[in-house]
Amino acid sequence: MKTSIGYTKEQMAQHVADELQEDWVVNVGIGLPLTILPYVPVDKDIIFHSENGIIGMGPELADPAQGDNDLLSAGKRPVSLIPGASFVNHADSFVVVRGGRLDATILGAYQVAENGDLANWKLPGKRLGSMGGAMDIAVGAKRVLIMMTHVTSDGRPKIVKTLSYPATARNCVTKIFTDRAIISVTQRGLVLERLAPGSSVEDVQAMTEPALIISEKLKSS
Amino acid sequence: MKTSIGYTKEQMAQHVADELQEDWVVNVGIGLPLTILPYVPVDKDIIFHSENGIIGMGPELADPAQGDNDLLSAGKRPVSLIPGASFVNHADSFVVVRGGRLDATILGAYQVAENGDLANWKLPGKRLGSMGGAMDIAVGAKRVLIMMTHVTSDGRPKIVKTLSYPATARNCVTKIFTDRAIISVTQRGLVLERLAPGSSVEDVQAMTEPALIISEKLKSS
Amino acid sequence: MKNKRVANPAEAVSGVFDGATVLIGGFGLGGLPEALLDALCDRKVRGLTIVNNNSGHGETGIGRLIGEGCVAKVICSFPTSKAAYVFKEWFEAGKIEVEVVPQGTLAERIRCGGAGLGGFLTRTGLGTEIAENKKVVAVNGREYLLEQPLRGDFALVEADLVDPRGNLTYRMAARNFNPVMATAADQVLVQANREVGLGDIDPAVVITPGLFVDRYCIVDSVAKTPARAG
Amino acid sequence: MKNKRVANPAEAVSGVFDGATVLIGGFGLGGLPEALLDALCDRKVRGLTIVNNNSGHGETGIGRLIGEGCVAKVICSFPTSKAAYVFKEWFEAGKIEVEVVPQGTLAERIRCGGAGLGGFLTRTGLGTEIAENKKVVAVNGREYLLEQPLRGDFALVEADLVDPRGNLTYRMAARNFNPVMATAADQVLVQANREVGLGDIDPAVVITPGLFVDRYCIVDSVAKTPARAG
Repeated sequence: MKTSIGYTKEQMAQHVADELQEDWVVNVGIGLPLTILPYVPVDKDIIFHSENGIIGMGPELADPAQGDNDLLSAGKRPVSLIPGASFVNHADSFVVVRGGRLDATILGAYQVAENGDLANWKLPGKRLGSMGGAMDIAVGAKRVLIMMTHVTSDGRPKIVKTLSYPATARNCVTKIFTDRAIISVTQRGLVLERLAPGSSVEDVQAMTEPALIISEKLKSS
Repeated sequence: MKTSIGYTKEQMAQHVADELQEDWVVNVGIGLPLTILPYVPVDKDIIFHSENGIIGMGPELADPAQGDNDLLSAGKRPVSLIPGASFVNHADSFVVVRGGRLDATILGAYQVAENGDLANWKLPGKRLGSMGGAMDIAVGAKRVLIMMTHVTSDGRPKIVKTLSYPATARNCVTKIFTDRAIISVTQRGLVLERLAPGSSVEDVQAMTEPALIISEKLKSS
Repeated sequence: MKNKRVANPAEAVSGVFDGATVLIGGFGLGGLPEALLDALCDRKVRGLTIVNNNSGHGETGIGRLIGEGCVAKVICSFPTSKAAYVFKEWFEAGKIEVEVVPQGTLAERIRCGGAGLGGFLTRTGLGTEIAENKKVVAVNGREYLLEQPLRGDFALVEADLVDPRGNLTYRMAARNFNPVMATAADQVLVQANREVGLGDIDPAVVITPGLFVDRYCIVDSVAKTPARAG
Repeated sequence: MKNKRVANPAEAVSGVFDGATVLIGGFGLGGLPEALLDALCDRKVRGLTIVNNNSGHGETGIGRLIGEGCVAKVICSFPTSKAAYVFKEWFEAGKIEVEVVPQGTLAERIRCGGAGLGGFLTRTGLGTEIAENKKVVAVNGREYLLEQPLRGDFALVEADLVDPRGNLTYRMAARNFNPVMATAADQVLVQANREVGLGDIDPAVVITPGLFVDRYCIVDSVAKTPARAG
């Protein structure tokens, strides 16, 4: 397996950012998902939701020292507001989440199963894990977009037939963005939509446990 | 039964008003209960709660024509606000109610049973009744004070062994204020606390279905 | 940014279809979106299930909606007020159904619908006819009624201020059911007293975030007729 | 009018007893009532169950409370942040318990406790280890987890403005869990940035009505240290 080929982090971020549509309400998970923010054009009006009750969260501050503890993202970093932002309490923030008002969320993952099951909060065998808002968000968002490396650091598939990691939520994932491919989760199964440069269908299938359906519109780029 | 003896409406209102303590949060039902308001001294700071989300409701306007539809009591009459009032939405208004934040409510009644069951929303055999907020308030308030005539217009007891009218809530009534007596609902049974002028224990017992326990501190006045 | 502003109440309610469930804000006349209700009457929709605390006041608003034959069912907590004589007439003629729900349970069922929850447990209504045909669940030795969420295809809301994102504030006790209903419908249609610019509402003062709002029109209702008893 | 103002954080928390359940507002450092937490540490209470989204940040606030041995159990959604190293040490030493709750369920359980409800049904956590030992209830053919209310003996709240009735506003996202927790405890103890006169807060702008508040002290936290990562 060649690790030098595939999408760069920047390309992955760009793909996810391109997926987001004008006027969507979007929750972005901490970690890798946060890297998409610079790739969302400023004139594309997207309402970012933060679990702690910010609706219309703007970019992180360039200088965190100028930050204010009363205006932090879910990742506890100082952020700004867009014009027309608002604050709600934590219970109401999850009214937005579970009530179906999130058009999309972007989350990281340890594993995604063929049926859309997601594992992203706890390592197997560990006594402790932190789901934060991920379980609610995975259940509530209209589209759950996953951003992760295609395989683990020791080369094992993260897209699996059945989760071996503790589940975050069942049947929730819409689309998976990795460094090697973009894959949709459908009723028919996993559909390979796009291949990273230098990847073949065979390469990607080899690093993916379930059988992939090849999209008729498969892009390689 | 002599109907000329007993408490006047004004005296009943005064008794109930005297029951309310400084700093209590109180919900006053529509109808007879509303008559107590003029008997609450203006310097006794009581927070009146209205189901439609007013906390700190002030007196009704003397001239309803000066009223504003956006500031109505639960009885749909124009009211004022006390300094330091606030508005909440309807769901949050009932967080106050069911959450145990009402120190007292004053409600009218068709019947009260020996065990504190209350009937005040629907006549027997009728297809329709309106409970409004009464079921929630009867369940949620710390003290449910009932204000009613002691007997029906045709002379039958309204304080009964078992409700024959549709129930509003079970085991909820704290104290009953009638034109003939003041009666507490206790674990031991109904305790006669006070007799109206011209009433004897025997008179009141005769117009009350369950056996009354006579308070050691029984007042006659 | 999506343009949520429409020209008038007629355009705001133009998508309401026959048989829809419509949540209607307001408590009596306070916060009642009367202009939207009038526009709905004008559309001559049929078979609506409407949700409001009351069942109409005189021949305006919900009274008019019922009187013109638009409503199949009313879900409310107080159907029997004197002012609801239009409802009463239709009910007694067997031409309209009613579901009577305790007021706190009504508000909470709507919140529950908006919050994407499957139900809640309450002691309100236990041991009364409200409990008929409902599941009783015991938790830690105490019994509760299981109440189910209530959502609308549409919510009609009266707000005070609105900005271009649809952020809303409410005027005094006109708030009541409005913000709760605004979370619990597929399409949230607003009549607001006044429009302000983007950023003109302090983010801490917004009651309904714009993401809940689909369409709004401006109808200044502040200069209302004085309250009538009822 | 009851005087709810006390001289300082020490007096505000003077009633907190060993073994109490304490709801603590805040999300990370935003809206965290640090002065009240410090006063609690100074009282050397023991055996607390604390409820907060996180399990502490460094050796201040909740980290200090844990480090000084005041806490028997933490209920939170995010115990494993890097900054929660004090908790981690105590947990690994077997000296503290933890209950991990999904964040939305945590907020809703507290609201449910405040609202006097017996529980609610949610799909969050279905099919995960969070569902272990919980009742699954089917409504209209869909399954939900039954989650139970969560209340505190005390709630520690950080507010922005307070008036003599205890009416509260919150500063930006410092709101978070604070107003929800303020509904769900037997005693609600507040540190506010600033006190204003009776009537100085517009009734439409109050977030927590004063009837929920038992004691408040003034601690200006606006000039906070800048946010730290973690």
